[in-house]
Formats: sequence, structure tokens, C-alpha cells
Amino acid sequence: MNEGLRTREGGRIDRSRGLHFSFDGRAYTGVAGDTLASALLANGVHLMGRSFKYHRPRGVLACGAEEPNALVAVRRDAARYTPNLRATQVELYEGLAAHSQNRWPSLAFDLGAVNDLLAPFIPAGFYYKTFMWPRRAWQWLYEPRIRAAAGLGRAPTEADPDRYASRYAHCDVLIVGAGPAGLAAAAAAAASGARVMLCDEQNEFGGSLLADDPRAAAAIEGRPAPQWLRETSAALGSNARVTLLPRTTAFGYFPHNLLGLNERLSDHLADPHPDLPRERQWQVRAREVVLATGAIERPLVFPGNDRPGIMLAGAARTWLNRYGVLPGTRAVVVTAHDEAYPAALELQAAGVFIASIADVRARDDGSWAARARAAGIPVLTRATVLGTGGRRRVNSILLAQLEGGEAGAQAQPCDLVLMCGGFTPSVHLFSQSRGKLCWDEGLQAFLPGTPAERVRSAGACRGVFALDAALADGAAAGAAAAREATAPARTGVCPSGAAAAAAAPPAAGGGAGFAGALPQPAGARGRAFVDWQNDVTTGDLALATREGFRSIEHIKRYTTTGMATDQGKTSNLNALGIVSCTLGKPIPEVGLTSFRMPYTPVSFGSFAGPARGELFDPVRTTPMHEWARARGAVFEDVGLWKRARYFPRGAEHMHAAVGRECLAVRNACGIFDASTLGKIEVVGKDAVTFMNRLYVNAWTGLAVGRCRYGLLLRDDGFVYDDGVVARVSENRFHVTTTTGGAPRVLAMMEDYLQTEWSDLKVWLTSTTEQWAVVAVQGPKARAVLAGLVDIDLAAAALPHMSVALGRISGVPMRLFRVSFTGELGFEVNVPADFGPAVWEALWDAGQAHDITPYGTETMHVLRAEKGYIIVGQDTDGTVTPDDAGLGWAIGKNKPDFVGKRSLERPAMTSPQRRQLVGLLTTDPQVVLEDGAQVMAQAGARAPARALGHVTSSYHSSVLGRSIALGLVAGGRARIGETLYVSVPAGDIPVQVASPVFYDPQGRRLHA
Amino acid sequence: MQPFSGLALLRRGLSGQRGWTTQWRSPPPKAAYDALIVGGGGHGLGAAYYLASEHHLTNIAVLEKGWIGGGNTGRNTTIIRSNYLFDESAALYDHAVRLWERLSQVLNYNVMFSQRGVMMLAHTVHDAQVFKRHVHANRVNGVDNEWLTPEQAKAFCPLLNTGNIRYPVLGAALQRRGGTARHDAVAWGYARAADALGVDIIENCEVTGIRRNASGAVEGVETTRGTIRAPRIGVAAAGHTSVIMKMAGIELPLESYPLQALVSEPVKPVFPCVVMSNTIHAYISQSDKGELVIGAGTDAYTSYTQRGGLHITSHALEAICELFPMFRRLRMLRNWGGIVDVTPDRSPIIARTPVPGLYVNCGWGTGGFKATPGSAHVFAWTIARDEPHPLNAPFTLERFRDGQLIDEAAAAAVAH
Amino acid sequence: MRDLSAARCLPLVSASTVLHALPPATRYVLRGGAEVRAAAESAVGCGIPARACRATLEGDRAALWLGPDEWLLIAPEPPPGGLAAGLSEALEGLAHSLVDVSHRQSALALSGPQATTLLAAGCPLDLDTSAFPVGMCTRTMLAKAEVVLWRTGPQVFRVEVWRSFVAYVSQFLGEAARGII
Amino acid sequence: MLLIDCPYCGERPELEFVYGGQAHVARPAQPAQVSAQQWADYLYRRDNTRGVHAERWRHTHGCGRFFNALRDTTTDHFRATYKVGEPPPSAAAPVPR
Repeated sequence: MNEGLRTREGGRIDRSRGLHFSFDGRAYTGVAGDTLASALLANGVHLMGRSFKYHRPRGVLACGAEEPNALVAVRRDAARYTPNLRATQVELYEGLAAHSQNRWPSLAFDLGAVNDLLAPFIPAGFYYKTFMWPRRAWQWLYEPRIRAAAGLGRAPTEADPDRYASRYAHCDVLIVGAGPAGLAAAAAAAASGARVMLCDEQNEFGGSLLADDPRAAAAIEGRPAPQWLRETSAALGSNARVTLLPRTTAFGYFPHNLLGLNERLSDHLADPHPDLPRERQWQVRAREVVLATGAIERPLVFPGNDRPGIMLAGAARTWLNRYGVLPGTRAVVVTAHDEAYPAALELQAAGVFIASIADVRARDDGSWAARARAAGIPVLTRATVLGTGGRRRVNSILLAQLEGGEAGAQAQPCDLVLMCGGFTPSVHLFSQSRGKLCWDEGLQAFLPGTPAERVRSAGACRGVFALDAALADGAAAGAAAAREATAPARTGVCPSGAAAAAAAPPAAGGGAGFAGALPQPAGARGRAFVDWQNDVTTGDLALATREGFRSIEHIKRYTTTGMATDQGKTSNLNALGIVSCTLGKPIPEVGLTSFRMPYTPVSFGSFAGPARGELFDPVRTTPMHEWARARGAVFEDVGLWKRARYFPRGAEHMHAAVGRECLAVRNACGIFDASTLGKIEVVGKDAVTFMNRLYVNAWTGLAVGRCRYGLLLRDDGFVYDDGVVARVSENRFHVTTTTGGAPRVLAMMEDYLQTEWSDLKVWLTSTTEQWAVVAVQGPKARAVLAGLVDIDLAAAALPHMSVALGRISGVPMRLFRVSFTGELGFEVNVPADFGPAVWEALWDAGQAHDITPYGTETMHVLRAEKGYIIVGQDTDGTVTPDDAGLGWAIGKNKPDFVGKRSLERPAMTSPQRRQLVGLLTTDPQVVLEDGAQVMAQAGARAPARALGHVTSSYHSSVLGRSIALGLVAGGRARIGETLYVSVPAGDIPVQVASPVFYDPQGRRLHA
Repeated sequence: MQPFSGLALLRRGLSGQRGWTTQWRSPPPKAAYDALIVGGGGHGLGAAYYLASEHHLTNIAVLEKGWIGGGNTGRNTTIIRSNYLFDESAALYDHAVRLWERLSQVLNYNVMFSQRGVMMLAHTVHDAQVFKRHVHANRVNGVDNEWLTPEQAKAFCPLLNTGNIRYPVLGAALQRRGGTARHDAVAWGYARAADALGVDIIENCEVTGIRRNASGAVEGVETTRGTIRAPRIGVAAAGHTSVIMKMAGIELPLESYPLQALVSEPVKPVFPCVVMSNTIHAYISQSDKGELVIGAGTDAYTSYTQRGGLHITSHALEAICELFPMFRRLRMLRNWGGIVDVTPDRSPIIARTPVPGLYVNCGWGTGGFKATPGSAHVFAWTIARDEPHPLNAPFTLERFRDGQLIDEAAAAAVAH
Repeated sequence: MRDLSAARCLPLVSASTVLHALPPATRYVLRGGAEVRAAAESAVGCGIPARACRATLEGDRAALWLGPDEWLLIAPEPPPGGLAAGLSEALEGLAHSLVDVSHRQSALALSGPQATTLLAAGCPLDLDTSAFPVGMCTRTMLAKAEVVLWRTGPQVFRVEVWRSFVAYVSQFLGEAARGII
Repeated sequence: MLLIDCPYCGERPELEFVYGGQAHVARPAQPAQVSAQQWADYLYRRDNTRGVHAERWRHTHGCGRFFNALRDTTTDHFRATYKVGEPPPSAAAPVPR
């Protein structure tokens, strides 16, 4: 560390704890309490980055979140590489490794800087005007080069192993910003016993107080400021009703007083605990909000204002007083505001030679000027800057009198230039909340006006700058917020809005400051930068207006001013000033680009939180899941469920396994886990009426103990869901739905019941997870069950499509005689927790009958052989019951049911609608591809109109050939015709057939 | 119109780029025009351009309540593709892609159309079936779209997490002709070209009423800048269409929802294409500037606030981080909301209306940007000839009455 | 014939110091009007709350208000003799719905000074005792799972979770616990 | 994430609710009797109000009840919530949160 640049004492650092770190591979040391920026400055390093477009050498401009220049990447390891961090926000830790960005081969020597020489030819928006010929060259030649030149840091390429946490919180008063106003607000609110949360983006509370010279610090409540800060923070910290969140940025203000906070937990630690999340995102619902977000110092726009060593006066003060760093040895101060003077005097006292202070203001009545002169600092008024010198560090500045121009110009050697154009209140969050901003001529800034949420602003963020005034403002806001939050009746718009608007803030101490570009008399040389990071100059803004862009939003988008990673925190108001000047319109008429979340960039991981892998979405498994897993089942995702798709034996691949499983069911019996099917218990004296109105079927005639295939439409007439429905008792239906459809069917039922038919005495209860469902299917199914159940399984006693209540191995059961396979079949419903035991019992009993477990893929083939549809595969939301060949299900004598009226619309009755048919390839071994298009003729050339498409296609082992279902225009009338399925290789002839390929008479079903 | 070219940049560079003049004028509205377009987004400006360039209707104006391109044109994720399922949709969107391919040259304005390929991920067996149906249907329609295995998908986008992931990638549908374009440039390019043909582009001019004559036909509009007469009015106001059309007494099957998008801080080129996953709602590409451009979902409720909920953003980033776990450390720079007008079948309405002389182009939902040139082109035809172009003939208002829906959403479970 | 009636097998919970599974229970969803609520009380052997989002607990019986016409009744397992019969008798002739959901869901107990903090990782409700007092219960969301949350003590919650979501919920709470250091 | 005042449970976060679209769109009592246009209007036509919008919400992950709300679609602030079957409260004052 360069001892000369670190003060002997003072600051909020611990000189006794040295920290080693590296920048671009070079080793340095800093001390505890440093940021990367302060540590580099203490080592005499000013060159910290390169600008986005021209690759100009850049040093730190500011000392906080608004920093546009000093962007670095911090690398912990290959997977923990974080680009685009502001060196001013990176807390130093032992071993920190930082790298500069957007330069090659090195920061000091960057070939990209050639862009700087081409600057005259690549003004704002140049890319809209060229790179158009030859047409294809854009993509293969120009764009790749532009992309390579653009971008800042590199993205990490390995998965981020760090953890991110989430937290919901609620409070009476949330205070954003722990500067003097925020702390006073928190203290006042807490005093009233309210639930208070206080967050600040910095690692310690204090805000502007942290930049004050402790020795010169003002007294607060009779105590020296540092002591007040210490004691106030401690008191808040020990209050159980108060939550303090340092290193926490309030990044977004959402409707109904919900604020998003990002807490950084581990980036500042050398060796964080592995369980410690890197960041935690808070969603805070606050009854009242107090914004005490302070203000951001405004730079001045003059030629050559971007060289390393040129920085904001307040930043320099912070380097000195908070970090004990001398940012230079010989300084020139350029200012439009009094705040630069104390900075100059304090730096001078610390040993920095202040060559002169150039005040752009005309008046010279300020006591500050007098104090400066008294301290031997020449003060130049009505001054301006013609240019600066130096490449990687400023080495001179050319000052002139406004009138004089080049004539009276004096070049002054210097290695530090301080500038201060006044202060821009941080109204970002207030604006995000949709509060109205109003322009304050006196302050040359936008201030919070009428709020749209329950929010107050206090202190510098509403133009109240003086310390005592800010403290009082904060205390008042905190007390009022607590009062409102705990008031019984909370109506009407937050009163402080009016207050904020009406009670004009006290005249800015130190004057208005300056928004725009300094007047440039003849002799001005060099570009004057408005947006440092994006390299937007006064010339670019002039060009945009010249080309007819008048809206500030257009100018922003055309020049990219304010669109860099700092989102224009230091540049927006100057840009507005310049545009208003060229257009001759006052700033409020030029308008203000809207503030959007986030206030400062927030990690994607912070938003994603713990939702990754298994926690990305719940993994729903059935009671029998473990059994299937142990048997090596291959699972598929169906909604949130994991369903066994097939049970391979050894190295068996899917087709072999499915073929084997299919034959087992056809020839002996199979066991299948159907637990995921949706189940809804419809109960009440009007249950049958409800079912009649909802489903297409007629239910009145369904006897207790019998089942019926139920078909559900949306009111637009298209098939929505289906499933077997059993009448368990007179007023109780056991309704089943598709696996994916369960929640939406129940929601639809509740909708009609509650909002259309609220007179019906019927209630709906989801029983999907109450029942484990074991399907036993196949000619041997009866034999398997016989020994276990207390029910007569004879066809006469329990025919196809019936249900019986009884017990299996002592466990209560609803036994369905139903089949989705076309075989003799049963579905054993038992309370879910008994599922595994009952499954095992059936498995054991099945051993004597070659029972085989099968999965969803096999189930799909078996049902396709029977022409049973799967809603969502053979239908797609544009299919009517008749299209699907399910017209028979419709209760003919019902006056109405959901969807009935829509079925009468012209387009729904056309004979040319696509109808479900079977498709048989001439070559029985060819299996069509799902979704393949069915054409009337062979050799149709694109664009051609298809007759339809293949919805389901499999190889059928039992039939020893391929089978397919498809939706084909006028399909049923085409049975027997030959059509062609178009595939890249050519056309596959298919014969249109009945969709029922196996046991069309259903003998096996009724066995 | 000052021609744009590299040479012009060089020449003017020698004189400090001072020679450039306005890209489009800012004329006061005339008392009357032959036709008016309400809505200065890409669809409206484009329609004006094609009315002037192909139908020789040059005494026309575009009325924009704010600044042109300030609506969804400037708020979307710029994804362009045409691999839609139904013949009608595929034809319309592919018409747009073909116009996109020459738009920079036609407008002499670099709209940066980049055919980087749009890859849509399949995470379930059902997804795979749906996407394969798309691939087949598109091939028959002459629209490029191909099925990729998980390995091929990974090869096309190497950062893709095909390993430890909640919903494994089972494959993908890739349209190589799909890609992205520079949204602002589309609005500005159409504006400049239309202006050069004499079209008046009138910003800060909000329509407050629609005037109709005794026979019920339109005869002009009331605006914040006075009455403007015109016998033909085309409305292309996206999320605000319902509001405008009510002024003519027309109720539409439309609902306006907030749709959010966001960008990361710019990084060096890392993402080569466009990746979409409708199953877990992730839409991502990288802009020329280096920002990752990410689409989030719509909120559940209708709104005109151009602002959505935090949980919608979080949901989108959960999906992005699951597919691209190396992006967790990248940071969101800016988030914004648009207002999308959605029809019951998720397909647009480009048609005449029951009011003579009044035409509407709306209902693009979340997919309007990709269609801009095609939509504008057929809308201009419809206005100029008072009859639909064959490509937009199916996209009528009446289809909802007759049940002749073009239900991309239902049929494909694919978001646009 | 084997008797499996005792072979009830609950979904697995990754238990911890703050989280553990509660024993199996008998559960009914009771639907109906005020008269149904009144009529059922005696049979349930426990007051059935009329007040929104409140639960009553008497001995080993509990009744939770889930909606204006919906209550969750909880009793021990195996069901005390006559509970079912008593209920159907008490409700005879009244328009109502009574559905056994004993196995539909499983109960977790979350307890300790960190209980509310862990829930706050995924539950958007204000869990301060002033807003969510002992005896309050409600359906709500815990991350991506719907749960019934019932505060049985200042630092004790009973969380009723649908069977297939138990693994997710316990994993999520485990992850949240790891993050509290 | 909005804060919604369920008429049965009080203020709850939006995550517990499902939006139900425009309120007071009654299903024709006798669909068979209405014209194609009337039926299409019931199915598809919506006010899409820019301003105070009467809409349905269901407290799906709470008490499960449907209810109605008046919300200003230009601010997303609710004016009132009320039970199914009740008339919309007239001129309810804004309720900022």
C-alpha cells in the first residue's frame, strides 16, 4: 500500500487489519473497512475500467451505487465469477481477486481504444444507418463483430453453487435508507411501539454522516454525530420490534406497499459458511413506508470531464473521511454548488494542495468562497472548463472565465479534479410506486409530489438537505407513519403526499446546482461526456435532436443515455438539461424517463431463491412410488406427478418392455398404479342435478352401484376432460378426472356451482389423494382379486362399469369394475396410506397368475388398440364430442349442459370437421410418427393443406402390426379410403379404418 | 429522405455528423386526410408505410398519443418466428418473416434482423408430441421447423442444462429462420420511410372520440389536438384497442393484461440463439448490446398500469436459472411492463368492423412484434381495398360468433 | 386372508429438530350451512367454529373453519367408535356433505423460536401473533404447496399437507432452516 | 403481488387467489333460446374496462369462495370487494394500500 496516500488516522477503517487482494493479477494490500475502490486509490490506482463504446480509460467518478466507471469482475472460483460489480460497492476481504473488464489485452493497453479514434464516424445510432449491404452480411459479418465489441464483463460459464434464500415480512413502517433522516424516522416510529424495518444498501448505517470528518462533525441531540449514530443504531438494534437490515437494497416498489429487498449475506466474507445463503430476497408488505433514500451528487459536463482522477467532490470527501485515502496530491475544484468547498478545505487540511476552485456561478457572496480564500485557495467565479489533459490520469485542466474564452484561459497542472453540480434527490422508489414527481426550479431537480401508495419521503430525497432539517423531517415522517399504520381506520390517500408537495422544501443550502452542460466558449476542446459508462456526449444528444428525436424517451433510446448499468443515476438530469436547452423547452416539458425496478442491479439467483432442482416445482409421487422405483421403473413427468412409464427388465429398451407388458395384460394380467387420476366427491341432495347440468351425459338413470363414462365440455363446446363417474349412493358421486385435469375440473365445477347454480345443495371435495388406486387388468384379474376381497366378483354380481364397497384384506375399499385396456379389469381404491400394503398383497396374489407391472406407455398402447381417447393427446381443445366419436355419450333429452349451445354453432356441425378415425399403414411394420400430417394425395408440395394429423401411433404386439389414431377431415365418411401420411422421406399410404382395432365386440371387457 | 449508408456516415463524420436532418417531420395535424391510422406502433406505422408505398394512399396520418414505438413495439423481447400450428397462422406469420428478411434494405434502416434460430424446448412426452405435430404441419406448409434430440439441442445452445433439472429436456423444435430484431428501429424505420412518402406522423395526439355520419360510417376522430376528418380509420392500438373501439360503439372479445420483460446487465457474447420453454415459462436471447433479454409471463388480471407483480418476474427467473444455472450470478438491470390485448383463441383480429370505414388490427397478445411487417402489410391492403387480403381473411371478428376459432393456445399449449 | 387394517403407511418426512410428522389421524371434511355446524357439534364432541379462520380443540378432537360452509374435523386414529355413525345420525335430513379425507393429507408439527421464520421463507401471510394468533387456522400457500396452517401454540404450528406434497414441504422447510445461521 | 380483501377472510396476498375475469356476466338461463351473437357475447365479449372494473376473484387457496371486486385497472387499487349475489357498491372510495 502506498503509505503516502493513506492518512495516519481517522476514517472508519481498521489500519491494524491489513487485507491482501489482487487486481488484474497484481497483488495489493488494503485494510479492513475498505472497498475495492478505496483500497485501489490508497495504492495509487486510479485507472479501474474502460468505457463501453470508446474503451476510454476511466477511474472512479463516485463512491457508491451510482458509480458508472469502475466496473470489475470478482472471482472466487470458476463457478463463483461475478461480472459488472462496482468497485465502490465491493467490500474488501482477505484474498479478494478482482479483474478489470471490456479491455484487451490489458487495462492499461486496450486495443479496443481504437474506437476512440473512430469516434467521429460512429456517433449515436450509427448502427441504424449502415451494415445493410450485402443483405446477408449483417448476420455473418457485422453483427458478430458488434456483439464482440459490446457487452461489459464475461458471464460465468459454470453453474452457480451458491444458495439463495427468500423471506416474506410484514411491518407497520418500513424505512428505506439509514442516513440521518432514516435513522431519525426509525427512532421515532420505534418509540411509538410500531413494528419497524430499516434497511440500507451499505454495510453500515449512517448515510451521509459516514462521509463527515468526525472532528468537524456537527452535534446531534447534544452528542457528537458519530456517538449519536452509534447509540441510535444500538438502541434500534436492541428493540425486539425493530428489524435492521444493512447490506440490503430496496430494489423495487410494487402495488399495495409491497417492497422487494435484496440482502447480501456472504459476498463480503473471505470464507463464508457453506450453508450461508449468498443473498436473501425479502418481500416486505408495509402498512406505511418512509423513503429516506438521500440524494446523488451531480457531475458537471465539460470537455474532457471523463479522465481518471476527475471525480465528484463528495466522493473525494468520502475517500478522505470514511476511508482515510487521499485521492490525489494536487487538486482543482470545479463547482456549481457550495458543497465542493468543505470538500476542498478538508482535503487541504489533510495535505492535498488545492490549486484553485472554479465556481461556475456568477455570485461571489457566499461565505464559503471567503473561507476558501482565507485558506489561501484562489477562487475563480463565472468560470468554465475548456478541456483537460492526461491519458490514464488527469494531469491538467484548462480553466477560463465565461466571457474571456480561450484568451484568459489558464492551464493548471493537477492529478485530481473535483466537481459538484449539485444534488439529485433519489426519487427512484417513489416514482416506481407511481407517485407523481414535480420539478423544483429552485433545486433544479424532481421531487416527490402526490403519492400513489402509503408512502412518505424524508430528508435529502425530497430536497431537505441541511442536517438538522433532515433529522427533523425524518423524525416527523417516522412518527406520522407509525401513527397512520396503527390507526384503526386507514382510508384516503396518504396525507404526507400533500404535505410533501405543499410544504416546499427549505431553500437548498448551497444553491440550486446545475443541470446541463457548462457553457462552452470558443476554444473548448474534447468531448463532454454526459453518460460516462455508455460514452454519450453532448454531441450525441445534439445529433439526436437534430435528427428529429424530441421525446426524451426517444433520445434515451437513440443515444442510449441513461441506459447503462447505472441507469443514468449521475447522467439523466444533465441529459435533460442539455435537451431542454437545445429544444428551448423547460425541463418538465421535455419530460423524465420513467424509473423502473430494480433501483440497482439484482442477481437472478435472488429472484429464483431456493426454487431449484427438486424445489423448482413440487415432485408429486403416489403411495406406491417406492415400489416402482425399486423395480427400476422409468418415470415420466405428468403435471407435477412422476408416473411409472414402463418397467424395463435388465437392458430392455422401451419398445421391448412395452410390448412385453402389453402382451402380459392381454394374456394374463397386469397391475398398474392409477392413483394420480383426479377424484372429486360430489355430495348433496342436488348432486344428480349438478352432474346433469355439468357433464354431457344423462345421470338421472344411473343406478347406485353403477359407473358411466363422463364427458365434460367447456361452454365453448370443446372437450375439456373425461373420466369414469360412479354413483356410490343416491346423493354421492365418485367422479374421476384425467391426471392433469384434476385441479382445473374442480375449479370449473366450483365456478358453476358458486356463481351460476348457487341454489343447488351440493358440495365438492377433492379426494384425489384420499385414494390409492391399483388397477388389475387382464383375463386373470378376477382370479387375482378373488382371494383378497369380500365381494362377489362374478360378472352377474359385479358387471362391467359397476362399483362395490367392501374390504380388501381388511382394508376399506371402493372396488370399480372398469377397464381402460379392453380386458376384464378392476380398479381397487383404498385409503392412500394402505396403498403400499394392498399393492404388495395383490402383487403376491398375482404371482400365481403371471401378474406384470405396467406403466403409462403400455396403458396408452392398450387403450389405443381399443380406440379409447386420451384427452389432450387425441383431443386438443378444438375437438367436439362428435369429432372424437363420443356423440353417443350426450344425454339426448337434456335441455342444457355446459357446452350444449356452442355445439349448434355453424362451424361446429360441419361434416368436414376433423373426426377421429383409425389409420392403418399398408406396411404393418411402419409406425407413423405422432403429429404426422394426413394428406389426400401423395406427393403434395408445400404449401399444401392437410386433411388431418396422427394423434396416437404405436406398434401393437397383440395385433402384430402398427396402429394409429388420427383426426381427419370428414374422416368417418372416408373409412376404407387410402390417404397419405407425409414424412420427409416421402408419403406413407394409410387406410382409414374404425378406431377400434381390438375386440370390437367387447367380449373380453364383459368376461 | 437522406440515404443511410456507411459512406454517408464517413462523409458526415468529417463535419462532425452535422449534416443530418430529421428522420421524420413533426407536422401539425391537417383538418382532413384520406385515411387515419390510430396507434403509432410498428403495426400502425407499417400499415401507413404500405398504404403509401403499395396502395398510393399518401394523404394519410398516423396518430400516436405518446411517442411512436412507445407501446408494445418498444417493450417486447423481439422474438421472431413463424412455426405456428394452424395453416392460417403459419401463413400469416411466415409472410411476416419473409418481409423481415428484406426490411432493412426496403426501409434503408438497419432493423438488425438476426436469424439466430428459435429453439422451443420440450420437457414432457406431451410437449414432444405437440412439437412434432408442429414440425410436421410446418413442413407441409413450407415453414422451416425441425425436431432436435436433447443432444442436438445442447449442441445448438451449449449452456442449456440438460442434466440435473426438474423437468428434463426431451428434445426441442428449432426454427432456424427465426430470430430477433431491434424493436425501436422497426418503428423509426417505418416512420422515416412513411414520412418520406408524405405520411404525417403526429405524436402526442390522443384520440378521444370517433365521429360517424348519419349512415353510421366513420367520418373522423376527435383528438387532444382537435378534430381530424377521414373516411377511413384503421385502429392498431394494441392494449388500448377496446377503449378506442368503444368510441365507435364496438365491443370486442379482448382483454388487456400486463406482460413483463427484463434485461440483464450487458455481458460479452454468451448466448447464441433464442430459447423458449412454454412448459416452465422461460424466453431468453442476448441482444447485440450484450444484455440477456428475458420474457416473463402475464399477470392473472386485466390492467392498464404497464406494471406487473414481483412474483411473475421471480417465476420467470426461476425458470431461467433452472435451464441456465450459470446465470444465477448475472443481475437484472431493468424490468418493464406492457399491455397485451388477448383474444379468446389467442389469434389476432385483422378485419373490417360493423362500422363502415373502420378497420381494426388487434389481439396479438404476447406475439405481436414478430408479425409486425406481415400484419401491417395485410392491414394496409384491408384498409385500401375495403376487403381482407387472403392471408388475413380468416382473422375476422365473426369467427367468434360462428365458432370458427383459430385456437393456437388450445391446440398447441404453446405461448406466442 | 391377511389383515392389513393396521398397515397404514404415512408419507416420509425429512424430520429435523423443528419439524416432525404427527401421528395418523381421522379426518372429515364437513360441508353445509349453520344448522349443519350446530347439529354436528355433539357428535364430533367438540365445538365447531362459526368464526372465520378459527379452530377449536377439545381433548383429542378438533374442528377447523376452512370456509363459510366448510370445516375440517380431526379425531384420533383409529376413529373413536361411533364417530362416523354419530355424525351421519346427527346430520340425518340436513343438506350437507361429509367426506372422509383421513388419508388425503398428513400433518407436520413445526415448533420452536424459529418456526415463524422458517414458514416466512415461503408463506406470504403475516405470522406475527398479533395477526396470526394461537387458535387461528387457514388454508394458504407455503412456497408452491397449498397447506392448512394452524397455530396451536405461540411457537407451534400444525401444518396439514396433501400427501404427495409432504416431501416437498418438508424439503423446503429443511432448506429454509439451513439458511438460518 | 396485490393485497386482496376477501369478504370472508380479510386481507390476503394475491398468491392465495385466482382471478375469475369480468363479473356479472350471467350465463343465459335458457341457452337454447339465445341467438348465436348473444351466445358469443356471453362466451367472449368483455368490457375490458380502463378504469373501475367489476371482476371475479376466487380465494382458492383460502376459504375457496368466489367473490366480486371493484378494481381501478389504471392503478390496480381496489375500491371494494363484495360477495356473489350482492350488487356492486356504488361510488366506493379508493382504498390505497
